[in-house]
Amino acid sequence: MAKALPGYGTIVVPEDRVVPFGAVTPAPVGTQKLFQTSNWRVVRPVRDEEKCTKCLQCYLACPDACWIYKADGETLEWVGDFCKGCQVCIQACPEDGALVAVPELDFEGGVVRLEKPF
Amino acid sequence: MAKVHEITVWARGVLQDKEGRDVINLFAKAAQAEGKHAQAFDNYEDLPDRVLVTVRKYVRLSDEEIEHKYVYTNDKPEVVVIAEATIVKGIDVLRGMEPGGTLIINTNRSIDDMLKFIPNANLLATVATVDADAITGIRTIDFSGSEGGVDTTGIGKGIAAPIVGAIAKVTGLIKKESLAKVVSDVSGMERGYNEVKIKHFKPAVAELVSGAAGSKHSK
Amino acid sequence: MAKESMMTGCRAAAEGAKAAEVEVICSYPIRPYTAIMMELAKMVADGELNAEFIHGEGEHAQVSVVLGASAAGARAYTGSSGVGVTYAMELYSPMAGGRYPVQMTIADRTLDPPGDFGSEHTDAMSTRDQGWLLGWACSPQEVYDNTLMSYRIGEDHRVMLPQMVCQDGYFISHIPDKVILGEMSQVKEFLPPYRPIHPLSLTNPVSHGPQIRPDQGAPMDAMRAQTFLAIPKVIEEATADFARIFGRKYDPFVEQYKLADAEIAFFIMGAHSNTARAAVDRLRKEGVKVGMARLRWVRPWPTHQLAEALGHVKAVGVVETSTSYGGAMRGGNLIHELRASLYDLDDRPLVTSFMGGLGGETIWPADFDYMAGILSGMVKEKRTDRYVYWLGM
Amino acid sequence: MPAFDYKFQQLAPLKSFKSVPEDEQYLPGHRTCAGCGPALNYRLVAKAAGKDTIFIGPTGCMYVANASYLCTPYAVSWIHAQITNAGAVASGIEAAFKIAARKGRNSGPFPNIIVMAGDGGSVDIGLQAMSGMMYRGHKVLFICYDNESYANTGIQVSPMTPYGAATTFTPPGKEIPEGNTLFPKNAPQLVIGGHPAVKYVATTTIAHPLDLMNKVRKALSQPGPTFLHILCPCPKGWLFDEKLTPEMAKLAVETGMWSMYEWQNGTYKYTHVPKKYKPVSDYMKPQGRFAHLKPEHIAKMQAFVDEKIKQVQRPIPVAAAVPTKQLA
Repeated sequence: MAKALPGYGTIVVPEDRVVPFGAVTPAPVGTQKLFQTSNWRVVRPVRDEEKCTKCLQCYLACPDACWIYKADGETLEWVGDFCKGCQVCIQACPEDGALVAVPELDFEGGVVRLEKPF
Repeated sequence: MAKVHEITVWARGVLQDKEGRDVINLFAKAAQAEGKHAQAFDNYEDLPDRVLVTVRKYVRLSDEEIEHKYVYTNDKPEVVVIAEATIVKGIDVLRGMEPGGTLIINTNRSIDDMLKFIPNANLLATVATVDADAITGIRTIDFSGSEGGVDTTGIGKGIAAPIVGAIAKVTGLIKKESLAKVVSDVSGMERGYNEVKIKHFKPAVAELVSGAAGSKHSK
Repeated sequence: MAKESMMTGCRAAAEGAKAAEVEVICSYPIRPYTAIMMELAKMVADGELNAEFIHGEGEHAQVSVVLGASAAGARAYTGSSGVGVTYAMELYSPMAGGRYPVQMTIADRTLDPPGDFGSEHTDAMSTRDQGWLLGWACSPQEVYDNTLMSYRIGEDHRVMLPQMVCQDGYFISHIPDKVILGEMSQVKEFLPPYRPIHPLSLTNPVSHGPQIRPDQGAPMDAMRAQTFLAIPKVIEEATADFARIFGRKYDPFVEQYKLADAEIAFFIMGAHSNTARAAVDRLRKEGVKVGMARLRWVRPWPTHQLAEALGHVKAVGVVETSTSYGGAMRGGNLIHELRASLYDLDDRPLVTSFMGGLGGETIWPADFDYMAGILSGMVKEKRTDRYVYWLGM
Repeated sequence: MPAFDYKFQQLAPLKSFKSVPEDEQYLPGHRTCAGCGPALNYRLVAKAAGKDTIFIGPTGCMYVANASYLCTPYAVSWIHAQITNAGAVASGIEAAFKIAARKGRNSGPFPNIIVMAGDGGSVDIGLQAMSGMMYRGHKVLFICYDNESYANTGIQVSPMTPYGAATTFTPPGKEIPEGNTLFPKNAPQLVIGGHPAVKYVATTTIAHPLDLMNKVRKALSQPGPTFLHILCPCPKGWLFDEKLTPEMAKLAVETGMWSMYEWQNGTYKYTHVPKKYKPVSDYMKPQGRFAHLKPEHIAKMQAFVDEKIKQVQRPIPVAAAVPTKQLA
């Protein structure tokens, strides 16, 4: 054979651009931290501990699992990093004034600041 | 190459998708009427938009043919428009902006109040606020203009009108008269033009932002 | 010592699948591949093969069922023919992109319209850019052998890709020929059990196939392309191991028949290569310096191996058994890739093509005489007159 | 031949909100709309099913909005299916776990295998694969989360879109004032009427969380295929205020637009039947998708609902069930 034929070269995917093999990813634990949605929020739900009866209507109405209930100690906690401010929980709350919407801009922090939107 | 002005409009998905799109379309139509090269388009990655997610709408404006017209993001916006004020808290809306840019926010809060939420505000030479919701109170939700479709409900009936009026006043990139020919709510547009509050910063406003709103998780 | 018996390509495929101890099988009837599933159904019914035999509600379902089975860690098997192959088209890319090493046996059949049960390679050839391994056998024996070799190559962790093991409908699928089946000890030595990398599981939960952004698409594609650079070595190893364990030796990529001193050559794949081989022998007796190159793998395409095998020949006639309407040469597909493979040679052969065996027509011994005549004429004239000749037209 | 013990799970009913499993399997951190009905549904289903579960997610909002940019919210194993083939992919997964159990490779519980398909992925383009899966008797729970349109692509009509709804493929206009002129398919009846191997079918909504979770648990405790039809209001597609998502589902039940029932062994059991149905206009009014309708169109809808309500008193008789498929 005369001259060498061209080859295919090598394909080097930059390390920061490598995607998982077969697009299979490990399941997240606890929350999907790569996808924090607090910056969707215009208002946030604020709970009045006094008025709340822990009926758990809010807990089972939230599409984003932002109310965490623990039977041990009967605690109910709001997860601000993921709350999109849909107010479904406020609507579901049967107690007058136990859960109210407050503009997010009235708070200094509490929102995860991202470089790019989702 | 003539300068290309990039304007990025941030809005809330679904609830303001059309209003955000109206802003860019009004601007581009008015600019085209003035004989300029202008394009207006949605960020495709932001679609399908979800209720309250942030969505980006873009305008490009130039005296000549725009070389990068098939690039689908504005990477170096010189004007950033915020259709819903809370967006500034959760996103680096000035990303890619070179020093000396402009920020226009639809809010009834003061400029100084808003700047507290923008840690890199020292990039800005001009900040303006317009209370578009108070001026018209209308937010049209309609899917007819989405996906690049033809809008069948009329452009600029709602908050887009005062917002685009404010942009004209603040940037001077288009004339109010050109907007009046394309916007549905002419008086709303003119009120935005007249009522926008503007603050110029010379030099940069770095001292305003030190330590503000940088923390991620404080409640 | 393993015994020789007469069987069709369909039976040989079923025997190969049985030897591979496939675990989930999904069937749907379409001739001529149907016979494979008839054989496997009986094996399962008789308890000879411990597998889940699922009657899919169509080819689309067949490929979907084996995708799910492979994702959940089973060795999965299916097959089809003709329009059945194209009905499942949606799934070929997800299967390869998800790295599910299922196997699909294709007994080639003409695509409609109108219904024609004859053989033609266009069915499987239409899937060639979806990321599967794609190979053709030329005998029931090679069908059996390719079944085992393809599982071994596809399930190799350097590869992890689905395989299409093709045989010409009727010619191979339905004409019995001598086949030596392997002993289970040989099969076990050659083909290790399927080891999924990250199967769906309760103990180690995973997400298969989340969406990506446009900027994640390019690396995804590049990584799939990267795999194809690694496959040839795996094929060579598997083919050599197969020869060592089973005693049957194949050229890994291209069967080279009497090419060493050939002036003209047929480039062919599948069943009609058997007639070509006989024609080469006969023409050689008449003094024609002719040889044959038979392609065993269409994907990955053996570019350098073909340049090496055919570079010294003066004229090559590509025997096409698939169509590429409106394509560069207005004939089939193989000529495009062969010409591209030879392009960088200093002194490259003249290349034309012959459309033959379409719709299931036989390519007769005399057709090879005709082709050899045209190729010899090209050598004499030192030019290619036409890109394509249609045999019998 | 003795039947093989695949260790199918049995899930006891939940008695109160406080007895609901605390662990989330559908985690926070996804791109679904604020106030998304289908997302709430996903969360409740996953919670009820527990950790020994595998989801099959055909294309639709619950694929694109959940599994975005290589991250997903599933704490359990999940696989994408095409919008066309969820039933078939689920069949293959179930078969793989069966053969693995028979070969002694899997000693744990048999997974709850759940298909979470939209209305399009279940009773439109996904119908064939769903039907095949049910006919063959695979032990899979197939859920149709019904948001009454192809929402992910920007709200296009599906066979579950109600009469009179505006979608981007059924815009109201001069010639076609009502938008969608067609009435929807009856999804559970498609399943019940044609699939004797199916063990259990039920309808519910996201506004009835305990009912929903218990129907999921009951379905997962059956030895064969089961089907749930779950109403999941869509604030974007139906054009209502996103905080009203559960309200819309409640109104659907109160007006008779949606009926709540279970079907098992040929018998229907209706629940949540209002003493007096509210007029359907109560349901339609808050929804922008019906805003263009004229009184005659609403009357047509009321007539349709009136007919539907009659079914509550006399369910359609169906063929007897067949024995559970048991391949030893």
